Amino acid sequence: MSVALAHPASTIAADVTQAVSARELGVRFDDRAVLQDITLDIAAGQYVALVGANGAGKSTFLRVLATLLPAGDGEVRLFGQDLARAGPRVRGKIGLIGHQTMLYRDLTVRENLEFFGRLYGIADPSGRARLLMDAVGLPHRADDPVKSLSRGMGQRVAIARALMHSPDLLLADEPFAGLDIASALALEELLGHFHHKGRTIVLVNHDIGQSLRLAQRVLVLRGGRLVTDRPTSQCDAQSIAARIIGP
Amino acid sequence: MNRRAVLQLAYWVVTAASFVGAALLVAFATPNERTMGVVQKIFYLHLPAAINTFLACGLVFIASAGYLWQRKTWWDDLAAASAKVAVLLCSIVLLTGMIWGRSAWGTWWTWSPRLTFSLVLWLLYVVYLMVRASIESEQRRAVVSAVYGIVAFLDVPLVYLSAKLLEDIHPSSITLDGSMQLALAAWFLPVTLAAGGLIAARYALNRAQRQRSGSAAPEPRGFPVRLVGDAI
Amino acid sequence: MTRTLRQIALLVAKDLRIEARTRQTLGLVTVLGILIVVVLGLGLGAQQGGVGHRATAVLWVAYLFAGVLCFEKTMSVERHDGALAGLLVAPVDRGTIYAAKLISNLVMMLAVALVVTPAGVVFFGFDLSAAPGQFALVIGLSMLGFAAVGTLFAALVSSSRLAGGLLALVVFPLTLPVVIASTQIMLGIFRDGQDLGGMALGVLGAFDVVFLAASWVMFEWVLEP
Amino acid sequence: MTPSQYTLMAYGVGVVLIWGYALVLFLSGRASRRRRG
Repeated sequence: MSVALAHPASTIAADVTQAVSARELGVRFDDRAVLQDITLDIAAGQYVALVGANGAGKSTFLRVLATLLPAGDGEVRLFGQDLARAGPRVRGKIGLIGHQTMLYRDLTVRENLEFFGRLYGIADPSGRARLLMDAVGLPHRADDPVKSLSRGMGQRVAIARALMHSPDLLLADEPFAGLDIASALALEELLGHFHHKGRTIVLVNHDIGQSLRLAQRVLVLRGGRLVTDRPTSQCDAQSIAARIIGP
Repeated sequence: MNRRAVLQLAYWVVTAASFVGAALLVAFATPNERTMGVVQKIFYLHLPAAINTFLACGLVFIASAGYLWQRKTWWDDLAAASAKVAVLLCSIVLLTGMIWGRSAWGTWWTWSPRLTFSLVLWLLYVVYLMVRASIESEQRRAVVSAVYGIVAFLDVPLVYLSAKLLEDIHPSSITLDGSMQLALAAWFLPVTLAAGGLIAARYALNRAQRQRSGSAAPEPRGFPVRLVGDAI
Repeated sequence: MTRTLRQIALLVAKDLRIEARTRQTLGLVTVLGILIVVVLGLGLGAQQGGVGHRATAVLWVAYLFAGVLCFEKTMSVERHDGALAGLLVAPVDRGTIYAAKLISNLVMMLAVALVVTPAGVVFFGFDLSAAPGQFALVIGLSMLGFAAVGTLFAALVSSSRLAGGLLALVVFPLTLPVVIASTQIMLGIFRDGQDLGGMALGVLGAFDVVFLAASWVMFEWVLEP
Repeated sequence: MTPSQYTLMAYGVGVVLIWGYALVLFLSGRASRRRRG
């Protein structure tokens, strides 16, 4: 499977500034603190896994990074740009995948990819769409409506969509949920390729073993606080699980 | 009886006293209007109720804008309280208007601009309450109600203008002499005090119920993006 | 500025292509419109004739219900599989999304009107030829105001169990000034043969301006993913 | 009904609605305090 995830013309080495830097980031829902003073830095090119129990604030944190949710207090910078001020401008550098494919089910795979390509204003959307359909292994389904695809294929098209504008940061919120083994492996491989191109990945995941295997660094959130931030080489599933449940 | 309860009691006693005073004043010390006769005396309740309805609708607007701006739940509770009292007062305006029309022109309903305006205003805020009742998730209900509260208030002048397009078959602008204006002022006080007191009481109840249920919006579990209004 | 226009065109094209692809909504809504005209026609005794001007109110009821269902559909398209989040992460500002949705809704309402209006003319013997230009102007202005409010609330009120019900419950009272003003104008033109009333047109124009501005601003705040 | 009866009816409606609602709020206030108290 020839893989050409990077936009041919873009530079491989993303600029050296931090991909993500948060300072005392906090988010409240109706006077209840969902995220509390999160301070961390993710260098460009790192593969980071974010784990934690349900309601620990994983998805909220990811949605703040995706500029879908304004940060309550504190500050968040992507590639040096403060989200509070430069939110829309920095969106061009973000790719997002989640549980759902975020595609238009009545449109075909090609129409979806080309629509998002044009929306991001990239050069030659149809060419890049063809390229990515090959990359995710679905050239034969190009003109079928997305609703006719299986869940696994849908996730692959979602990855293709997220990469149309060759983002520098890929945010993935439990993309493996509900996937069959074959599709999960294909997805792992795609994420790996993306990372090899020097891009940054923040993966929110339930499966601790898988997270430790895939990522270089693991963050544990509990009750909205960052309780662990360690390279995956220095920890094992049991210790991380203990951190998740907490004292 | 702690200090707050005493203050509350005093407030309501004063309100009741001013009610009685105003009623006596209108019943015995205010002359009947020459052309309309005794039924015109409904005006002394009708107008203050209308003005307070408008103030309550304005409060819903302010609280709604406040919620959208700060996303603090007490704004939402204030908006809900004001809306309930606005509907109550508007019901008084509507009913007294209809009773007046029944006595003066023999029919319970005419599509005159004033009555139509009160009816549409009443509908606007009754629907506000129904929207609140039909949304379970607290945070979603607050956002939808806030937007509705703002749009409804912006609608009020437009409703007034469009109602004026209806032909007014009973133009009746009456001039009030000295003692009539006194009666009007006399009734303005109790109605306003009652409106304020009811809003405060309803607000306190809303706060209490929110604390007891304590169900702050749960953190949205996981992406996918569950869209606006998922829990309606 | 041209980037925004390009994005609006892109979003509207996407909405209309999805609608063309599924087709059932427009068909359903149009048949509903005709059904309303027929039922009210029979109810109001249109067969005795001489009630041509009443068709305006009947057409209004058909447009409103058709409109609400269109708003519901164009927004539910975004809700499937979280498509709106894909949109919100893209460098597109929310005002552009609102404008595109508004135009898509107007186009769909117009499509319905093009079918339902002739039905009204035929069933009611409504003499539209008396002032077709003024009819189109008033209906156009009214639909714009109605769609402005409808598009805003369609984004807020998701298609859950109450479906169109809650949206209709919310939009109808708020747009009453439009209905009152436009029906009064229509009666003036088609029953009394007067010319277009300035005051009434003013109310329609004011409504459109106020609610396009208010919806545009609030859409920005409330369209959380 | 005579005009003065209508006038009394109008004032009756006003007083009943305002003071009725005040009573309702007072009672439910007390009930919730007792539940919480």
